[in-house]
Amino acid sequence: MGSTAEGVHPPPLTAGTPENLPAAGKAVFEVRLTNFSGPFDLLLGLISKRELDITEIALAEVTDEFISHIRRMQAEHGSWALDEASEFLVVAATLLDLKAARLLPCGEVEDDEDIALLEARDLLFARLLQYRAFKEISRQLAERFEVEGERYPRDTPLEPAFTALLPDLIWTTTAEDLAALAAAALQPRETVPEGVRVDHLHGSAVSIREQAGLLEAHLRNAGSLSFGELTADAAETLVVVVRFLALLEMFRDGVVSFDQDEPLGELRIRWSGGDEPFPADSIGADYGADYGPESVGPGTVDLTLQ
Amino acid sequence: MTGTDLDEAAPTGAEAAAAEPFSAAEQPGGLKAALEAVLMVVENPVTEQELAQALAVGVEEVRAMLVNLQQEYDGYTGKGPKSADDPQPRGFELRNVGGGWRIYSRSWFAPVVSAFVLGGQSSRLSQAALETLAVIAYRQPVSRARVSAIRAVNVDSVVRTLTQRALIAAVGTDPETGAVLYGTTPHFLERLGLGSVAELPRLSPHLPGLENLGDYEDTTY
Amino acid sequence: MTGTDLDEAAPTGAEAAAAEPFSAAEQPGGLKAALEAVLMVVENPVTEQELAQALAVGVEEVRAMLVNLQQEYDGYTGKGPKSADDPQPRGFELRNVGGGWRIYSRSWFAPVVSAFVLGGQSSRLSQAALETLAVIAYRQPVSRARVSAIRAVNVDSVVRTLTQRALIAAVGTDPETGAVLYGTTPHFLERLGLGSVAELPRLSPHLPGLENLGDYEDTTY
Repeated sequence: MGSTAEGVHPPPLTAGTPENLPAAGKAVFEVRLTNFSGPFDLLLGLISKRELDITEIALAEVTDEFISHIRRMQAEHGSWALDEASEFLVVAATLLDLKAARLLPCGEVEDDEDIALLEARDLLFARLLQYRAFKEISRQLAERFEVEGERYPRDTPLEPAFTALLPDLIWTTTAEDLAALAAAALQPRETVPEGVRVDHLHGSAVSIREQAGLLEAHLRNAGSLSFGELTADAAETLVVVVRFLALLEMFRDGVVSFDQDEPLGELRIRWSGGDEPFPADSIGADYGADYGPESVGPGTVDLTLQ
Repeated sequence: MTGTDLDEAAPTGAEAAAAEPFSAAEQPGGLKAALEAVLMVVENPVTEQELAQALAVGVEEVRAMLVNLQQEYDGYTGKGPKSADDPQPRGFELRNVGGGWRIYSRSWFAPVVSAFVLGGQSSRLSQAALETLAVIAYRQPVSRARVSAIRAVNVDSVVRTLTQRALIAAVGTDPETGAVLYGTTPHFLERLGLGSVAELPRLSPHLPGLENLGDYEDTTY
Repeated sequence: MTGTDLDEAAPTGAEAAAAEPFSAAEQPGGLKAALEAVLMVVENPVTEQELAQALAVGVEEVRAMLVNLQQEYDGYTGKGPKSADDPQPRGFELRNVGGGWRIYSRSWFAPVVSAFVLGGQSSRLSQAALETLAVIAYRQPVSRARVSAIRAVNVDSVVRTLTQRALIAAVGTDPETGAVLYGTTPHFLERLGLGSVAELPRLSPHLPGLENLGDYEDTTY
């Protein structure tokens, strides 16, 4: 399992095909990773065409690059590129979801839970594709607006000869009526949002660090537990997934070891770290450091799995 | 001038007609010219039904005349090359868009015409507004919450902009949640040069292998 | 995000013209069609000087083409009876009114045109029109865009109705945006039985707890 995440990188892909290049004009966000370099849009394109495995993309690096990109834009233009930032946020969140789902076992499907997880993975994929589809369509709409904007409709005021024929207006409105109408119309309808809302992006947040701490305590007590036992008290699928991801992180750091007699058999987890407490803070490189109030909290994983 | 909010308006034209029957067909230029005369005063694309009513002829006949005029303006006389002169396109065209017919200046004269036409057409929509518009166009009738879910950002402000520009409008409310549902307007179609929503470019080429996307959405949000 | 929804786009036509000189004469239909394109869509009559400047030709040439077009629309081709078909007058005519040129519907079709125009007219103002009128009355002078923003719907068509009804009129232009500003007319005051706009009832009794209405507006638009 760990080898999937840490796998050997294939030769770097480069942005050879310009099919997804955004319109020229303003600086385009470029990603430079060990196995990919090119515009962010192209990265998405490759992932959605499954030419690049999402599990081989270090999202933390992409995020770091984006942060510096957007700071640069801010320095140049004196204002934050909110549109681009919110778009990045949604795509990155989806990629993170997708990556987490990809890391789950995908052997034979045994029970409903496995099916649910596989479906969730496809749904995330679909969400990404749908997002891209509307982006592409909006480009076409923009082109059409542009072309059609060169035709001007005949929209001339009616000739006086015809306006003179208008039927007399039946007027029953008083000045007070008008004042009431004006007051109602001038009433503020809704408050203007103060920032970019992200709550709809994320169902609920479960901290991977907290869960790691919990797992550590259980394992230190019992020495060895099955995955089923470790997740028996999880109230929702999300917690199960996060605990699994936490275990992967702990496995990487060598504080737990896995025993599994046969594929898809019972997974037993044993504490193999010393007496030193596991530094849960080390988790997070892949799950986003804290980038201010708009970002997801440090070390939290948000999976919208339904 | 939609004909929907007609109260007790007594059409004076009809009265005049009653006094002394007016036959457009007997005037120089005949019915086709009468049709042109009406097209001169329309403020929005006008339907074949409205035109047929104004001229007191059948819808089929009106449609045939409209197509005939359209070709004439485009420089096709339908009479073959019997004239020594090449038929020339006129500086304007008759188009069937947004559910009706209307006269427009030819796009290739935009550089000249734009100088005489005041504002309105010039400001472009932002990327965010365009994407929101795309989602609404393809998912209508749709609530703001659902558009937000697909776009994954708050769309309140862009929805307001699009409404002000008459590209979308509230078309109803969700029977379950009571949320306002939005759809595109005839003006949207007109601005895109489309006859109906069905003529929008297909979404499927951009969604490979996702035939049942509708199901996906319904279960997810 | 309100301010960012619209990019201040320069008209594409102008851009194209800047990139490479635009020659109307080289387009299909040539200069005469370019002239038609302008005449067909202008809101107000345009002078020969304005047309000559836009087309980059002399005033004399423009005048000759205008007369030529006028005759063509009237059914005279100026080529004698060489064609077997009688030249037919069109349903529109080119008129020189007060020094400016514009295309109008042909006068002898007035009965058809007025029947069509009046068919959609109401003798009562719609709720939408009344609300728009109220906003204009209390915020004048005000642009259409601002009224749209306050009412959160497009108001182009009701502003037109109100203008036709002489309840509002263009009273100036915004020095910054160049947008037309609207205000109410003496006829409006007459309808309400008021001597001046200052006699309009105060809004405050209708606005509970909205002391800083001005602030709201300034920050929102």
